[in-house]
Amino acid sequence: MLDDLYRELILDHYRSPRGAAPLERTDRRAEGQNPLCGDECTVSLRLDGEKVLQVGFRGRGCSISVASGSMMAGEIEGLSLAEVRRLEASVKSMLQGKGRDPSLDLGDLEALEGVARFPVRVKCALLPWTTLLEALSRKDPAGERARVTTEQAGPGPGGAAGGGGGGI
Amino acid sequence: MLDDLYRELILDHYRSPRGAAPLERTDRRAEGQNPLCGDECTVSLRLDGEKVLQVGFRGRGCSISVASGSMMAGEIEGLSLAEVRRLEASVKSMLQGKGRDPSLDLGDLEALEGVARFPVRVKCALLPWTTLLEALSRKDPAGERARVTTEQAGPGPGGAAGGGGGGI
Amino acid sequence: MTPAAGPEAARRAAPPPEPPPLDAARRKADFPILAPRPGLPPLVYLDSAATTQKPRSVIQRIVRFYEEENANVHRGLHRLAEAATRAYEEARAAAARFSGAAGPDHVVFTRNATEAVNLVARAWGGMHLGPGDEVIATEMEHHSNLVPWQEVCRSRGAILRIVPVTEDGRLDREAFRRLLGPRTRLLAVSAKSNVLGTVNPVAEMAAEARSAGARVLVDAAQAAPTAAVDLRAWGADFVAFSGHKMCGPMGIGVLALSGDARSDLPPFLFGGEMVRRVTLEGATWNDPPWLWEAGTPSVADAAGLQAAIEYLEEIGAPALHAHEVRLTARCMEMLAGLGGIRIFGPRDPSARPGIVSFWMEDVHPHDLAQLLDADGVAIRAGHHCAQPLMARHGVVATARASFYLYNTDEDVDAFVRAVLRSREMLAPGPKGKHLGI
Amino acid sequence: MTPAAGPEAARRAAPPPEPPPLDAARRKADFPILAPRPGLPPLVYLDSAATTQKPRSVIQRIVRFYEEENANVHRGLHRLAEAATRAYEEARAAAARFSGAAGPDHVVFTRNATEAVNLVARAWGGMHLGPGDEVIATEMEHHSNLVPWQEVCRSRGAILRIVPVTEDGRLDREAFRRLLGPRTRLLAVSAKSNVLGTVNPVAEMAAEARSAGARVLVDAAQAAPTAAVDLRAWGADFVAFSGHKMCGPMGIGVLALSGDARSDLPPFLFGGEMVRRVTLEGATWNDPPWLWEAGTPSVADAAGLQAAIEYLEEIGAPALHAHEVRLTARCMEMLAGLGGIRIFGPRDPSARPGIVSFWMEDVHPHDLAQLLDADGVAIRAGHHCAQPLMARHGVVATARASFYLYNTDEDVDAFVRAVLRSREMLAPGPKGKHLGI
Ligand SMILES: Cc1ncc(COP(=O)(O)O)c(C=O)c1O
Ligand SMILES: Cc1ncc(COP(=O)(O)O)c(C=O)c1O
Ligand code: FES
Ligand code: FES
Repeated sequence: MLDDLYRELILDHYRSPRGAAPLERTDRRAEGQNPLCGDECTVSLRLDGEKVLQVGFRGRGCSISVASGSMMAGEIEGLSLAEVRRLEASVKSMLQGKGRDPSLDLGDLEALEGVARFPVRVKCALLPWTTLLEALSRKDPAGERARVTTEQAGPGPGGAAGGGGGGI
Repeated sequence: MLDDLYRELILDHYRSPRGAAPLERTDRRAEGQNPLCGDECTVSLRLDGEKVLQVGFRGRGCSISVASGSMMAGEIEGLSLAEVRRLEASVKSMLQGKGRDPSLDLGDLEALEGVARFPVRVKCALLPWTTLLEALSRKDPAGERARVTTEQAGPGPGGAAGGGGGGI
Repeated sequence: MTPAAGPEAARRAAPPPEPPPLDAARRKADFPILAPRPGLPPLVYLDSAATTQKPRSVIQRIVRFYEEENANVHRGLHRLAEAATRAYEEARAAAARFSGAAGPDHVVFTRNATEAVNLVARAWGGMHLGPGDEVIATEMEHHSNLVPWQEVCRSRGAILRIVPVTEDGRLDREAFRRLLGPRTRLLAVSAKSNVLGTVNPVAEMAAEARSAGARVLVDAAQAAPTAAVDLRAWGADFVAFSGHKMCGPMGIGVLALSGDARSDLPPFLFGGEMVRRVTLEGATWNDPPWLWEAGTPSVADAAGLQAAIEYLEEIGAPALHAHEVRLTARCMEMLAGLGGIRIFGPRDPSARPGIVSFWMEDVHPHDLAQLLDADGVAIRAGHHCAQPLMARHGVVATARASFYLYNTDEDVDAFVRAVLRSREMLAPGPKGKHLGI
Repeated sequence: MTPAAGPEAARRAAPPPEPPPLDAARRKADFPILAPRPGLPPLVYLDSAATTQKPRSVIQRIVRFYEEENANVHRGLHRLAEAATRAYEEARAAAARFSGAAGPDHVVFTRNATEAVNLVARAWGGMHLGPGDEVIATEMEHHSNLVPWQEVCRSRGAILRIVPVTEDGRLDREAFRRLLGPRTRLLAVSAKSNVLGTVNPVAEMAAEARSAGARVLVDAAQAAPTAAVDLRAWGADFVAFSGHKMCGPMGIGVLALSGDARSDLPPFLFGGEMVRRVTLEGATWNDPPWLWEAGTPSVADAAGLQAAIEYLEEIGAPALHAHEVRLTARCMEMLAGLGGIRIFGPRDPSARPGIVSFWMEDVHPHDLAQLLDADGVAIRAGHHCAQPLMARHGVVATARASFYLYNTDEDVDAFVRAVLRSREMLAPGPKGKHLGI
């Protein structure tokens, strides 16, 4: 069971995250926070019109959130913004255990499939993606910062992970 | 066990209470209430200086309170006020399970001894006596009414009968 | 003859088919405390309106929680914390289903019905009641659905108006309509009286209150025991009840919320679990419904409540209702046969199932309860936390027998026999006729 | 050499004799949930600071209540009502003895410590705090002893002042003294931190606060588990704790009161049981302590709490303390040996018994908790409802192992082994030295 979560590929991304090098120039940028644990990440993008040229990801969080961001950085480089959005929707659906678009190749991201079985950790894996969406939605000039939380994106309350807190 | 409470003498006083006839003239009078059940009684006295000439008792309450009042009416007629006070102290002590003055003859009141084993009912038996004390403490002209409750006189909180309410 | 009045209409208007009768003797065996005890008379427990007994499945659910799942809930990353969280949130889902709420996130766990009402009075009332606003309650409310409104009205400068009770123990609907007005903010009404047994027309009253722009709180403490709670069907905003009156444990209650109520109810108590971010300067709140649950909840009791809900659902509301009506009819008839007894509330047993409050000449309710106890019959005597209703009927106390799913015809008979014996003891001689029981 | 410095003085200053050591392996057998389970690794439960496990005697006490004594309390005239009332009031007497209150009527039962603090903040604060008045809390408080004060200060126009925490996790006593002033109305301080384990000098602080004219509330949620609660010795006015953290059930907490506090604490929640006379216009209140307990209480849980108190009293505070210090010392030493680990709080184990919060390089606390769980080791990761304290130490979360009377040396060893394995998994390669365990 735990092996579903800590797959070798996830650990590998955690130990040596992609996208960690600072970008020379940033067209979009957002910071995100997982309100349940307080962990944070930053997503920066270099765009060429409608295409993602380069991705910067820095996470201060658990292995799942860092690996998810690292995989994201690896997979979305070179994609069009529309493709990025489709990928995001598919990853989110997979993480929430609702299945995913079979026509899309998720690459390394497939390794995150097992997270769905750990409701408490789903928001960890979503954090970079919510932050990415926020960065994209910004029409602001380069370098403008936005702050989001995974609040809007997590599984609804009432699941086994329901409730807030963060330890007693 | 229950026979300790409902002794034949108690039932007899309940069925035909003494002191029930209205007094021609009243020197002292008080109304009392048991706050736990809302029951009430009235004690009226005719005095001759320091001596109780005649007692009126009317109770709207349970058998124990009515019997206690009826016995009281029977026992205190003819006593001096000091004797009445000694009797009251002894009855109260007996009802609270603290023993009683062995030199005092309680007459019919002895039948109330078993009440001590029913903490919820102790205030019933005390009601007429608290009201009597209140009537005596009044220096007012004849017919003046005083209202008291058994509040000050009952067993302290924390016993098995603790708490208030009166049913749920 | 209108077209609708043919056999077709008759069929449509026919009452629903009788549910299979509840086998109370078999149910009794589910309740360890009701088992025969050597050396004592069998327990005839007729005080279920105060608190019900607990079936084995509820007791065992609590044990299983402490023996297999115990941990603190929320965010725990170990197996027990997950199990405890699951138990707690599954109980919430069961409570939502049971109460007709839109979903688990419309259910708040409280200690009891009293706390649920206080939550609304304090949190909702503190925000939505102002000087001159009006709250409507009724003369038959339990103190727990009256005093909180007195207090919040006093502190907010609002006005509490009271629907009177008729001679036969029903709410005066005409008077209620006259009380409704543009300043009415909330109607607080019980679904069923704990003294009279009267089942109130809460759906109709709620509709009238809502069209006057008011919110509606239903005290369902006495309706929950027969699984007769339905926030949606009632059109209520707040529904409060207690686990311990419906086969569940003490220490757990429910406040179910409508969607509207859920979105404008501020926090109640403050502390762990109900916050999101806390700094030394201030805090932000967690999502509903956790926002209204400060501190470690009573998870074992919530799990026990779920077991109780499942127990009641298995029997079903129609069977529970029919059983209570039957016992009530039997009891009322037999008491009437004794003579010298005044029974409070509606005369039709089906309008007041399960509860018989009465006053007997010559035998004070407290004496009656004590004498009955010696015969193994447990009833309640007192004001039943409804002093205004007592005053309305000119008494300070009544004796109350209440019947539940584990009570049998024999229990009713034993009760009436014991009542008769008590009267013979306290007021001997022929009074009314003896029943051949 | 002063006269007092002879051998005589040395003898007087000697520490009290060591209590007989606590036999944790034997105690473990009292806890059904800790029994070996076929097919699963033995449970190493190190999350007792969140909630403790329950000994058989506590679980059985709850069962016995529901199987033999269940009824609603107060004024019932039947046998079960008497038994339930007795159980409830005996539990109150046990809680009074355990907390050092003057008597049973100085003890209020609440749902948990959080509700107890809210009761004081709402009821006492609502009456005694005004604009410009000051409340002092500390940077290490649990949200439950911080947010209620933020809220009442906000609503009353009072000012909340905070005692800072030093680098080694203690309260800054000098800063506290500077905060005390003529407007100080209340000090709210925990007897022991749930994150650092730090035992605070509450008696000394209470004395200083009282001489400034302030009342003192002690959050004893983490002190109660080792029977280290003493309202009288502390000189406190209010002491709050939870049953579930001290071997007792969830759903029951205690607020112990000084005589002074008891006499000027207004009502909190309103409803049944807490009133004396109710009319449609208003109500009068019951005597303390019932006046603060509205609605049907959690009698079974109160009885369970009494069983927990008796269980802890049998072991005794000195043995509980010594055992926790020993396990804490062992754990701190072994973790230090691993390298790359930052332990928060005082360095002296006897100043912070039972709790070890830490941060390990390369392994996020949430990952650590999840990985440890796979080895059957239950710890907690998160902010522990103490976000200001996290911020003070520059982290958003820590991993926390907490030890209790059923934990053995082997549990500590299993924990450290699992920590090591987690690090090897997430950050392989030689890091610090391996322990030979
Ligand atoms: C120091 C401290 N205070 C207060 C609390 C709150 O306790 P409860 O959640 O039982 O109300 C806790 C437990 O989480 C605690 O550790
Ligand atoms: C109609 C009604 N409302 C409210 C209550 C209060 O319930 P609890 O004491 O469980 O809070 C009761 C029970 O006594 C009741 O019968
Ligand atoms: S625990 Fe914070 S993002 Fe995973
Ligand atoms: S019950 Fe009211 S005086 Fe006895």
